[in-house]
Amino acid sequence: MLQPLIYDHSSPGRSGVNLPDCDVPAAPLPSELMRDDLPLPEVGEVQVVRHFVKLSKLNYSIDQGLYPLGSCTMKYNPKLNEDAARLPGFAQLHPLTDEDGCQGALFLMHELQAWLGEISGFPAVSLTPAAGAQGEFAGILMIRQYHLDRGENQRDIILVPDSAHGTNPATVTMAGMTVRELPADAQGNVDLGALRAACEGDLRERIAGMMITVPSTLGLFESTILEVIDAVHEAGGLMYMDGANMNALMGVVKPGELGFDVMHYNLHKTFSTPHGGGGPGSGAVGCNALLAAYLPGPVVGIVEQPPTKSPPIKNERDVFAMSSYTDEANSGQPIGSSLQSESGVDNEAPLYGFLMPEKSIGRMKAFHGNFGMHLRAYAYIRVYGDSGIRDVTRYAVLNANYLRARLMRSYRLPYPRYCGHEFVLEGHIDGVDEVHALDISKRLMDYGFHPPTNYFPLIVPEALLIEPTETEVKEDLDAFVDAMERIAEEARTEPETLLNAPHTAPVRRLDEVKAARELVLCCAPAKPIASA
Amino acid sequence: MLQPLIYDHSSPGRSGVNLPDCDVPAAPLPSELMRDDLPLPEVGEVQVVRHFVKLSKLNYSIDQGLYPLGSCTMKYNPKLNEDAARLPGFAQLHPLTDEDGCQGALFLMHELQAWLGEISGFPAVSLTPAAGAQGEFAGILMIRQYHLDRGENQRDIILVPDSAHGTNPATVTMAGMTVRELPADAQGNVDLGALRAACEGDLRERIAGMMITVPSTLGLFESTILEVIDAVHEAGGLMYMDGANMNALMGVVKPGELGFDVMHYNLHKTFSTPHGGGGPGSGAVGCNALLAAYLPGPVVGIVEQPPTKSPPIKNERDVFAMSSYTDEANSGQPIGSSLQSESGVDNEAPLYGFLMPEKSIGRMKAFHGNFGMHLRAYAYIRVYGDSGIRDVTRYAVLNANYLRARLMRSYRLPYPRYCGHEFVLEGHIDGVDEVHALDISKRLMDYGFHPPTNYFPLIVPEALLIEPTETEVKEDLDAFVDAMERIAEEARTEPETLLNAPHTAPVRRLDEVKAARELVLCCAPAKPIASA
Amino acid sequence: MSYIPHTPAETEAMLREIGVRSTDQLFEAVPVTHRFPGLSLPSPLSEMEVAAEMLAISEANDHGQDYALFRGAGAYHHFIPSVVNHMLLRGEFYTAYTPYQPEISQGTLQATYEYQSMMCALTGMDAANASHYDGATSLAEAVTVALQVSRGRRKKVILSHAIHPQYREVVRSYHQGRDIRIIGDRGRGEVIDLLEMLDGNTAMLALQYPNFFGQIDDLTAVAEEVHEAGALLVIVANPMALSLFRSPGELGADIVVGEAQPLGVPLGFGGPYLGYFAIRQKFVRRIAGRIIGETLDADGKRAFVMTLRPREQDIKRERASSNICTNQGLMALAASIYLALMGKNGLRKVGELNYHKAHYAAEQINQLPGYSVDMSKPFFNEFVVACPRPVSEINAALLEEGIIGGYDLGPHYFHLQDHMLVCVTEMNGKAEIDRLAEVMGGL
Amino acid sequence: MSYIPHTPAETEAMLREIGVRSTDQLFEAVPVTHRFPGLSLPSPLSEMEVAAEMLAISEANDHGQDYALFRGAGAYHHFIPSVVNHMLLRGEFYTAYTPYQPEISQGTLQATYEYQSMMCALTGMDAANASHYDGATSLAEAVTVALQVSRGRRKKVILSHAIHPQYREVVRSYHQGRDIRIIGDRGRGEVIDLLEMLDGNTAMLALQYPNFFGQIDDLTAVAEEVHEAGALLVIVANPMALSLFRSPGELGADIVVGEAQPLGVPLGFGGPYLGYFAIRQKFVRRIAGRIIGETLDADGKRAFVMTLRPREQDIKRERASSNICTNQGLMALAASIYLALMGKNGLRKVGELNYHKAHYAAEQINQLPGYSVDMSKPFFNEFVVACPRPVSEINAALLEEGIIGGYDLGPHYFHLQDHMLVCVTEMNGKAEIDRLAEVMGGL
Ligand SMILES: Cc1ncc(COP(=O)(O)O)c(C=O)c1O
Ligand SMILES: Cc1ncc(COP(=O)(O)O)c(C=O)c1O
Repeated sequence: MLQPLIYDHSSPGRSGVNLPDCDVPAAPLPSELMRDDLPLPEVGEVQVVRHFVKLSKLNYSIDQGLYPLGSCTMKYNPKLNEDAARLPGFAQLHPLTDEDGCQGALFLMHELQAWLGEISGFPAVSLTPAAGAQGEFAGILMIRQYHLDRGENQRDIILVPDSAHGTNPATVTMAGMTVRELPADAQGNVDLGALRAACEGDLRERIAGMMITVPSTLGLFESTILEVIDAVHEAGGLMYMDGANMNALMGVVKPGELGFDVMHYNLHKTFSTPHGGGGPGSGAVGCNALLAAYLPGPVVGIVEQPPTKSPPIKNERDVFAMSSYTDEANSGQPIGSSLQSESGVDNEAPLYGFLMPEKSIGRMKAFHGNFGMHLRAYAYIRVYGDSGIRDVTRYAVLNANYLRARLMRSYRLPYPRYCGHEFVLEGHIDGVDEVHALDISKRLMDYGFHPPTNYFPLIVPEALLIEPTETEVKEDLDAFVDAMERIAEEARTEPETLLNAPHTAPVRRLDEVKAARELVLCCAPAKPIASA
Repeated sequence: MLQPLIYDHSSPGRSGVNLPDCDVPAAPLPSELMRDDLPLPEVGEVQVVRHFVKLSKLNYSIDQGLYPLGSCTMKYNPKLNEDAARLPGFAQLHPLTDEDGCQGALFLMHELQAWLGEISGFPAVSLTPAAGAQGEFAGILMIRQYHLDRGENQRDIILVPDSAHGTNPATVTMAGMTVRELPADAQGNVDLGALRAACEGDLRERIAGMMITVPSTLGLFESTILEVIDAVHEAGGLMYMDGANMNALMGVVKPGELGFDVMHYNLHKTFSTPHGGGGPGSGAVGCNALLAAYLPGPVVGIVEQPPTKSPPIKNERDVFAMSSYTDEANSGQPIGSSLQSESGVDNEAPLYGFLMPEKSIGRMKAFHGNFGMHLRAYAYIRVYGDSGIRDVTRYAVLNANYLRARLMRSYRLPYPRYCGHEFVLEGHIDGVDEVHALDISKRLMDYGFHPPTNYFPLIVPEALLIEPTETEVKEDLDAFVDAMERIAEEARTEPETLLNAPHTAPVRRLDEVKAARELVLCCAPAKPIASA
Repeated sequence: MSYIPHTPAETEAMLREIGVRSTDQLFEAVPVTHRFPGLSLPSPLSEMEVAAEMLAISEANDHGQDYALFRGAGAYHHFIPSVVNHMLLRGEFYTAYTPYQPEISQGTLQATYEYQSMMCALTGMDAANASHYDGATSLAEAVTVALQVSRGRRKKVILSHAIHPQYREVVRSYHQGRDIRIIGDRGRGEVIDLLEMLDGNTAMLALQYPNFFGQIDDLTAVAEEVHEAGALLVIVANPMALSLFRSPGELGADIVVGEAQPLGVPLGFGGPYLGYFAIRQKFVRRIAGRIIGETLDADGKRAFVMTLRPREQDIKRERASSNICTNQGLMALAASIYLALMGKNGLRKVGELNYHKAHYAAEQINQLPGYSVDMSKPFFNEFVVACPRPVSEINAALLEEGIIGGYDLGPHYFHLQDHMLVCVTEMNGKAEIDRLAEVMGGL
Repeated sequence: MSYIPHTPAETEAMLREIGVRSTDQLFEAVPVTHRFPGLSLPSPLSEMEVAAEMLAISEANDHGQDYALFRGAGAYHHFIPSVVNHMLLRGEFYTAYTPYQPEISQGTLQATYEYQSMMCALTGMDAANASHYDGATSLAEAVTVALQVSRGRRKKVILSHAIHPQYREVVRSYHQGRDIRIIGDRGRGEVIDLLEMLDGNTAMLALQYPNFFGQIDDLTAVAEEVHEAGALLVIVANPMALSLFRSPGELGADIVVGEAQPLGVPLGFGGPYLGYFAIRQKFVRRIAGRIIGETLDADGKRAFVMTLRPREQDIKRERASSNICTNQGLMALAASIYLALMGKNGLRKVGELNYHKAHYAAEQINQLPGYSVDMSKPFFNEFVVACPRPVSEINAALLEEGIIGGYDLGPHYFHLQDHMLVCVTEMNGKAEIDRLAEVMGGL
């Protein structure tokens, strides 16, 4: 059944909420400035509830099943975190509250900075970027500014593997720099020869750095990663790591220790904050001492040590020494009720404050990042703790390899190696050329599964990028394998079933050309009278 | 697809929750008292979430559409009330908190008592009964005790119309009394002749009272209600009103003013508390001065007047004068923040406490009723207030009469009168004897509606009892009429479609005989080893 | 108009269809003398005002988020995993009615069936119903079953004084209209004394497990003696304690009832709670209230349905043994989710935390001068403390320190003046317990 | 293991299937020198401990449930109807990914399409995208569009100083790698001064509406002048103010951006918020970020899909104008629900409450000796107060009384030392406002 638009439920005079009467004298409204029409719908509360409940039922979601969308890390979103985010002390906290009045929030951000730093081997972290792409942007701007400050204005090239996510090259352009693509070799690694050629050739002086995803978007650990890093450093460039795939690294290797200079995290992937049907995300950036002063701001630091503590640790307000994060006495200690005392803050706690790194590339957004995601990531790390964080990676990689081992029997596996947290298959059945990865994906819907990522990375034909995550149980993985095997069989025996799939989803395949040609982006009743 | 049982997701060693380590020394466990097996399932958190999310999708609910279940008042359940119920000050309040520590809750109950009393014209209200049936039980026990106290031990008969809900006669039996059924007349009223015969005949001295639903379970206001009440009073009996249909009375007539002696309310019908898939409910009881002292306890009263108020109102601890509720200065005033001061309670507020009515029939359950429902009902009444409560009834009755007026064209309406908040149709299509009310009901599911109540009241053949409630919008009522008309048409043209309906529900019709014969009430893995 | 969606134009159109000029006309059957009375209620408030008022009222209570709670006595402060509430908040569950139409209620039906199954697992019984109002009414309904099993020939019901005082009150309220005798609980009778009272007129004997004082009585031989007398053994059990201790089924109980609030239902000032009721196979058709059974649909697919309906009031009317209709469905769902999450291992762990913490607390308090803890029997998460001064004074002092102390037994038990029933659960950290002892000791 | 469901037996079976003995083997490609480092993090905690810790941390903040808030400056404390959160809590919405697979994402797609429609309604524009990170980045993206519209030929961007200071900072951060000039906001230039700066090199001029000081500038003739110079007019608008005031579309804006947090998104310490972006039809193909369009499915049924995909980074890669990928989807849903509930009448009513209350507060404060309110222009729900002493002192005194006072303008505007930006919304009752004035006056 067609779900009506919210405007279809509108009837003049209805409203979905009662508002209080005005308890102060009315002030005259400036009539010349007032608008005449406000073409919003008029709908009752009950109808609004039903409208959105019914819409919700048209969605697939993690809460109902496996969501093996490669590169997206669709892991379970803990309900605990949702509750925490709705506590009035977080939800009703104004971003411009004076420092004294938001010590809880600042403490939390300070801890999270330290923990993310510890997980990645970076001494400095800024939580401000709103998503992965913004983290990338910040990181590349930092690299740019670093070279500028050293007078190396000519360094404008960022090397990017051809398997990279689209945000990588787009980021480079946004930063006013130039992309140079690098091919992959037969094992899915960056082609070392091509890299060296770039780093040692004419462009050597123009190399600003390289962006690389680890494990790569093929789900593979670059086995030559140290060589890659050396080559770029050698040329005077800096290394940016796209941390979208951090779910394959935690407790396994620290990018900072490998030699990376800067990276971003996707809290909405690795650290379980919900994807929300398209966001919000959170793209914290971590970096080494070379770049710490360039981080986007503000970051949280200790601006005053507790009077009782001796010897006093250096005041972060004076010297922006982010590396002091990881060795602070307070870091990583359960805070229990120590923050909660009559005055709101314990006398023994340090005073936290926002700081702007010395040579900061500036603010990436208003206020200080998607705090609602920070607190969820905090709760998530708190649950796993030192002994558990590595398990996340271990089981994510186990699940992926299990699927890989089982599915390589029915689908072509272009890179037959152990994979990280995800792997890519070719969505192609030999001898059935009309069936594409897209058809397999659509058919999976009929079996009750969300499809894998399609057609990414671009370098694998008919790519199906599969990432189960660690929160999936073996039974469900087995059921997914069964479905994939049956679909491979169907492709041979009844390809039309795939070509016309899905058959049981709320809608059939869509006419995307029509959408782009006709561009109906706003429903008619919402149009202001003039333009309608 | 078959939804597995929670035990089907079980795997040895899994658990859906992490628990803290023990922070005290372990005490030795008395091994001879310990159990060996605990056959509960072992399931991970993610799976539990998915299991219940998927189960939820098999349900129809108010949040997705019209639920015209007669006698059940399936109105919208405000989300506001759900939030209020989850406030820590309510959800984490121990029922045996000392009086001083629960003044907020007591205040709320005290107000609600007063408001329910005001709506029904009764000076005294007890909130303790857990549901309508328990309210009935309390009311009948009160009547019984009243007669006993007057030495009229022989009064053991309760008159009950044959249209009554099953709980009414069952209640009488539970109270150790005897049911005498009364027929309805052609207009759906109690047959006055039969009533008078009962009250004036041999049994006169045995008449303890009468239970009657107003409007009746046919949705009709007894036009002779005053005569009915007189006749019973005349015989020395008391009048009990089943208040399940209060949604047709609020602001229209007060049962207490009509002459009823005692009634129950269904907070889960009239006052919007959610039905929860079968409960919880709340069945407050209201009564007049004659019976106030017999109310089930505890009730909330003022046990100490504020020192600043003069002249001091009589202390409710001393004299159980419930009638003081409605004329208290504090009653019905917005409390704003007056209760919220440093000490938790304003100095000017009276002290509330639990009281046991003097001759109380006793406790109906542990503690003091389904407080979670009280607070929702409080919030509900607060939203409508003095000027709005009558609108609830007006629009409930408008909606019912609108459906009645439209549907009487395609279905037989046995009582062609204005109805109250609901009305009964015969679910029978002339000339198509094989189609029954049940078939029409099942077919409605295919049209996306919950069916009306079937086969109740018993006195109408093939009864379809339809109650839309006031929260339904005209478009949806019209869509329901369309569906009913199409079904009437289908009954004539393609009766099998109805006989085999539903076709689109999660399951087809069930084998109820098999269920009752084989009695599988517990799944095998849950059976203790001995009995398995 | 709050939750009423009608616009004036729609109302107009509907009135026209009905053929009346105003809704007033629809009420003509109501005696005109009493029609449309005034209502003295407060004025309507907007949503934001009501929300603020509810918050203010709620904060005028001393609750478990602000206070350390050491009070149980029938209502227990346990941890509830966040998943429980998230699932309960799905409108599909809480805005549905009783599953009379099984085809579109399989969610509620299956969840309730699973609840029944898990309550069987906990109690060691064969069948459980879909719920009663609470533990007290569940016991009262058990009395009815016992009386019926004897076909009304046995008229004596023996209750232990160590059953929750309010439960015993409710049993008396429920059966005041019946010609039976309820005995056993006026004195201080031990289990052995109660067994003495058994005779051919005894329909049942009821014990609480752990008893109201938190203790685990030795019930090994009880069932045999009760059955020998031809009576039923009813056990009122705290289901949380059943995570550790032998199941009533193993002990030979015929009916097990109790309050399942500890299984995922918040304190909520006493309700809604969850009365559970479990029984032996041979008595299953006597069970009151709703029961869900497994069956097949027309396609042969497994499905669930309310069964044994002919026992219920809507069909049997005055011959029904109980009038129960609406029960505590959503709370049964809560328990179902809670038990699914905790599972075999989790529940046992919670039980152990309760046990160890309560024993630690008992020891700390027992060492305080003037106080003594009754350690005469094993106990679970509650114990009785004899205090050197009135419980109310001690509790007042504790409250000052942010602690809600134990329950005063004096008003219920003449011999227990200045005795406090202290409850310790997994929610009480060691620091809290130490503070409790410190404040008590410092008085 | 927290959210990992594997049992040892399953892990074993899976390892066998893969053909390895332990998961360690799967990491052989990682340089052995750096493999498996130690992690110095706190120990794991159970759910109940984490919940308690989160509560403790949250309560170490001065928040709007405990304090009266008179602070805005880009983040507004508005009433959010309870329905909004109940819908957001549906896992179908918040645990879904970006709707790349439209057949099983129609819920998100349609809700976002409705959001776009309602933002068009509010702004008077033809198209809106599915969101940007926040108001500031939305403005930064508008600059990119304006530069592109001029095909890179115009290199000047004029910003009013009365645009939120942080928004201007973000525009500068975003465009630091580009060869453009951002001017206009260093001084105290009025709109008229900014118009003076227009020339053939100007890509755009941006104004805030109401401006950062809460005032409504007269923009009647602005669009014409901007367009005459061949530049675009970008308006940063508070969507709540658009409930009352002429839409930017009516005023001739080419792009309207801003922060839609006031529409149903909680304060949340600054994020996640909701950058909205609306534009004229003729520029629609230049819009960055996701956009939902209407189309038909294979059965001819209306359905929704992400459209204009070829603009996006995943297809256009280095030639994309923005790298945005994940946006603020769930917040757009919140705004969609909020606007659906408020509707035409409700939103206007909220706007009026804000207006009247702010004006009442302004009058009360203006009467206080030593204080004066800038009433030189009409204002919405914020106004500037010149204070007789440092704002920090006043705020400290207010905090003692449970009030979070206005925002200190001094650090951002040299000429506004001892000036406070006060915000009043429907959340501030008269008593609160009176108390604010009283405390301020009593200093
Ligand atoms: C490898 C990779 N890099 C970057 C991103 C961009 O992250 P975001 O969507 O948070 O901006 C993604 C997101 O899908 C990704 O998969
Ligand atoms: C007329 C009538 N009376 C009594 C009841 C019993 O109420 P409850 O289910 O709350 O016990 C009902 C419930 O459906 C009813 O419709």
